[in-house]
Amino acid sequence: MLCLRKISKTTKGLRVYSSVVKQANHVKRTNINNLRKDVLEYRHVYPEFLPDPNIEFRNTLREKLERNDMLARRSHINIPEFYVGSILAVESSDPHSLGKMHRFVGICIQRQGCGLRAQFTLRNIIDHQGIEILYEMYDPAIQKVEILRLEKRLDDELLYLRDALPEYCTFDPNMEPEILPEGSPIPINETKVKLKPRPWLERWERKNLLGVQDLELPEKFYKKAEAVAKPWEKYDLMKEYRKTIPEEEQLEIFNEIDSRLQKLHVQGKKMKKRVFVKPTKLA
Amino acid sequence: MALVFSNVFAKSNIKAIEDKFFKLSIICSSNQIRERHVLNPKPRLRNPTWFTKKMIAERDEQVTPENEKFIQQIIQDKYSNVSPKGEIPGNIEWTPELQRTGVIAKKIGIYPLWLKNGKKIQTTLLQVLDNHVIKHYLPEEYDPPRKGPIGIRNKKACLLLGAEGGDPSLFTKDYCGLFKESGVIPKKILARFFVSPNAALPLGTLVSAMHFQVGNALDIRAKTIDRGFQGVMKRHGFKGMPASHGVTKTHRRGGNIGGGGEKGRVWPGTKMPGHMGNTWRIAKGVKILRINRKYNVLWVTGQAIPGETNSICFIYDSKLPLRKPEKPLPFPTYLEKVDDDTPEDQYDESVHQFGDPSIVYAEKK
Amino acid sequence: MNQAEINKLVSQLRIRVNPRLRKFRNPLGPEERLNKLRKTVTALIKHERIELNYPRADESRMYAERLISDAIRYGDCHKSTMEMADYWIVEKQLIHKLFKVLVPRYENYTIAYTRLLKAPKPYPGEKHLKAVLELRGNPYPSLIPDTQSNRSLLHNVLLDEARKAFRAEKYKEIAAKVTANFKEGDKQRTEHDEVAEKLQEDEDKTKNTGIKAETPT
Amino acid sequence: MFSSSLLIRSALKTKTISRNFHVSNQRYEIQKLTRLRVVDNSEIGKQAMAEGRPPRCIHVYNKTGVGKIGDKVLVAIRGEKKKGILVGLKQNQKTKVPKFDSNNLVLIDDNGTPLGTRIHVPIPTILRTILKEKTFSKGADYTKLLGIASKFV
Repeated sequence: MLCLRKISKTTKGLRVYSSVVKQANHVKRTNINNLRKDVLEYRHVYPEFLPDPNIEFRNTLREKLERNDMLARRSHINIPEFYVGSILAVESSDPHSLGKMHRFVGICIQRQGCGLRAQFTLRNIIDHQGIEILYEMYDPAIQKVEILRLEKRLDDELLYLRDALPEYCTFDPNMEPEILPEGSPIPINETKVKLKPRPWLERWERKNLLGVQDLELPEKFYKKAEAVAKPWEKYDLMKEYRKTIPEEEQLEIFNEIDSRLQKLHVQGKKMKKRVFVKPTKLA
Repeated sequence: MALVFSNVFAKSNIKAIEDKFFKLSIICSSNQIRERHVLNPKPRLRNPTWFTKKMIAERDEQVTPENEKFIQQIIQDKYSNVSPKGEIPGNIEWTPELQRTGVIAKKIGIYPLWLKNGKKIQTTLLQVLDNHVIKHYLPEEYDPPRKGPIGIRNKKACLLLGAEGGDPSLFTKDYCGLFKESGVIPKKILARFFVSPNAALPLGTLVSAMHFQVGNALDIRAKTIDRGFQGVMKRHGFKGMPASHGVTKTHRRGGNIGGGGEKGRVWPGTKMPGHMGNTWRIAKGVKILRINRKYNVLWVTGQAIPGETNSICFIYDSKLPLRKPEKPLPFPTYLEKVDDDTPEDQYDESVHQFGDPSIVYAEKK
Repeated sequence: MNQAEINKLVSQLRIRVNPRLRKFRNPLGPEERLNKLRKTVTALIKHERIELNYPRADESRMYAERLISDAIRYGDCHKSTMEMADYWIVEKQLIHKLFKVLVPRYENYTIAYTRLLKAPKPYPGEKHLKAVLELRGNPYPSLIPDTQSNRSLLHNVLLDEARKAFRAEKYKEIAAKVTANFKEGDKQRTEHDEVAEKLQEDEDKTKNTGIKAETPT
Repeated sequence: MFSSSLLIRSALKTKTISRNFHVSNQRYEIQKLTRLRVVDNSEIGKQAMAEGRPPRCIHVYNKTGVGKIGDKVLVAIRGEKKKGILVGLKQNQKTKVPKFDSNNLVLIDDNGTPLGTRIHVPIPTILRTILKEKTFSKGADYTKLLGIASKFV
């Protein structure tokens, strides 16, 4: 009898509890939805925190340790938000140069790799000579990554700049940083690049490039490109799935590092020097 | 013989003759040995004593969810507190002749570390699993399944270690019986390690990543990635044949495999297509660069540790003569209680820690 | 190590995804692989339960799951999802079924939307492994034996009794502890509550440990 | 300098019109018969580039036969044999080492003295270390090349 009474009490308690939880859940859910959107935006800013989607290489503990190491490195260097198409200045210590310091300014034409292997390539033309340097994001020899112009381009990779006219990737090494007003969206640079006449490094007519002017090729090139295209691949749902990290996992990853990232963001803002954009001439 | 025949003819009974001949034939055959005689017969292979059937075939009894939960609770109650059965001798000094136990680990991935001189090196992460001592064989007790032609002189003791606790209701009764003595939860992986007699550990002892020290060398034994049946180009790195210039149907083939005449046969050991991988290999003398105490992870040099990610490997102290440790090792294993003040990570001197400021090169004068 | 693609968000599938996709035999080129799977996915949405060869069933199951999860996530106003549905569903009237019937049905599911069962093979007969692929919540009678009646099986009866005895022992232990700590008399009500709470905690613990045992630490 | 490069370009243009195909394509890997680009202001180099007949590598002085940054090569230029040092490659390089859009060469004589007086493109800083090391092991002094460089990158 006594036992029964106990059980009935517990169930009553449970019922009361569940109704409270339901209400709380409802309020929470709307908040969570907003939070979720913010957290998921991290994937554009910090894409290297997402692991390699290949199932055969994945291990949760390794990924966690790797993320911890990345954050530890970020506590000493402010790696700002940047995209392919942004103009960066990278300062790194160099045992070969006289001042032991090396600075390179250029446009980011490619970002590859994830985790501690994340890399980016900068390209510039100095003295009519095209130069590219590959940097590792978490290399401890890098002293400073400065963002000179924050913008996106129409394509995910700008490798075609290698075959473009030199004026499209010539940047002044002493360029002053342009600061965007707080909270403004990242501008998209919609310039269409003009390529040099063939021969090229790659067959650009087959790559569906958006940021390129008319290639001015004979008709047979386009016909061939159409013949070798694989239009069905975009419908392969599983191929797409195996190249991405699902939303649930992304949320888990970014929720884990959210507070630390925000702390670093605040810290980075303090470290940043205040540089003003020169006012443009009005008349 | 003549006497026998004369006797037979004297009786002159056909049936009797037949009988006699039959007997004769038996006598003759018993003298002649027609079996193939082997001088040194191959030793019969026996499985080690712990090699019993592991998993039950299929659990088809339909247990209700409540009862399932109850069974899990019982398991939890039974195996939650395991303590070593016996005292660990803590006063033995380590000498290079002594052999400590190895551990079971899992290869969890590869990522780069940077040295203090700015050089990048690839490291493999090995997670030391929950290694418990399951059984201990004395030197005279352990009976190896394969015996060489000469007996082993300095016999060593043997420890059976288990890792990765599993659900006991999925293992067979025989298999669970192996763990009765030590009292630990039945483990999915078992491995035996030879140790010096005084390096033996009491049953139920936990061996952690702190068993090893930063800067020392290890030997890692594991099964290589199984690549299946492969051609000669992938398996042995042959060059193949040209893609054009009149070559037909032999672009990836090995070509000639030998001459004719006296040696007109395929010589043993000729490199040919076949199964590649899934063999035991040892990566010798890899150095420990970093140890994480909290997650029991070792960072070792190199990316060529055999096996794929999430596969099991066995770690031993290196036997390479030039890479023997200089400082004394924790013997028989790391015994001190780990307090929270000590840092989570231990780094080798040459490694740049991610929490340190950026590298700056000093100017030469 | 390659960077994950970030342009499109996808929901996690609740089924096991094979490390490699099956190639199948495609004499008409790589496009044929998808054409084959399209037919199966359409048939699955149309009939809700189909019997076919195991490899094809396993492969098309993943595609069907992806299609439904995208439809739930983005709805019928999303252009690329609609294009996807248009491609994968060969019989176009079934697109309405996907968005109007299946999406409401599966919106609050926390498990997979499909079920794959290995079908028995007649002997002598075809040697290929056969499978039954079905959408969950279909109107047909269930293929899986009813597990509700297993309560009266002998081992369950015995386990039930053992559980009761075990619980009773625990109650006693907890009660003894509580009575040692608190005075008897007017605090009896609080005592009951605490016992109840502790029991609740106990159950929660067992749940947690159950989950822990599955996931590798 | 700008005008000179313009001159070169115009000269190249006239050539390309007359012959619209490559005798040998520019290779990423520097081996025998690879076309190189002379980047110093030596007379022979300037003439060869202006003619539109850039020098060809006919030997690489190392054990692999593939030229890496800072390696000495023998080139055939305007019917003569000259030695040179590779000061910039088109090949993919290690991190923090620049990769150039052309395979650049600076002509030297047997003692390591450059034939020109100025290099008109940037030069990777890693050459400082590489050339210093080579100077010690071989007899010639290659570090003179660093003195005529206009810019390091």
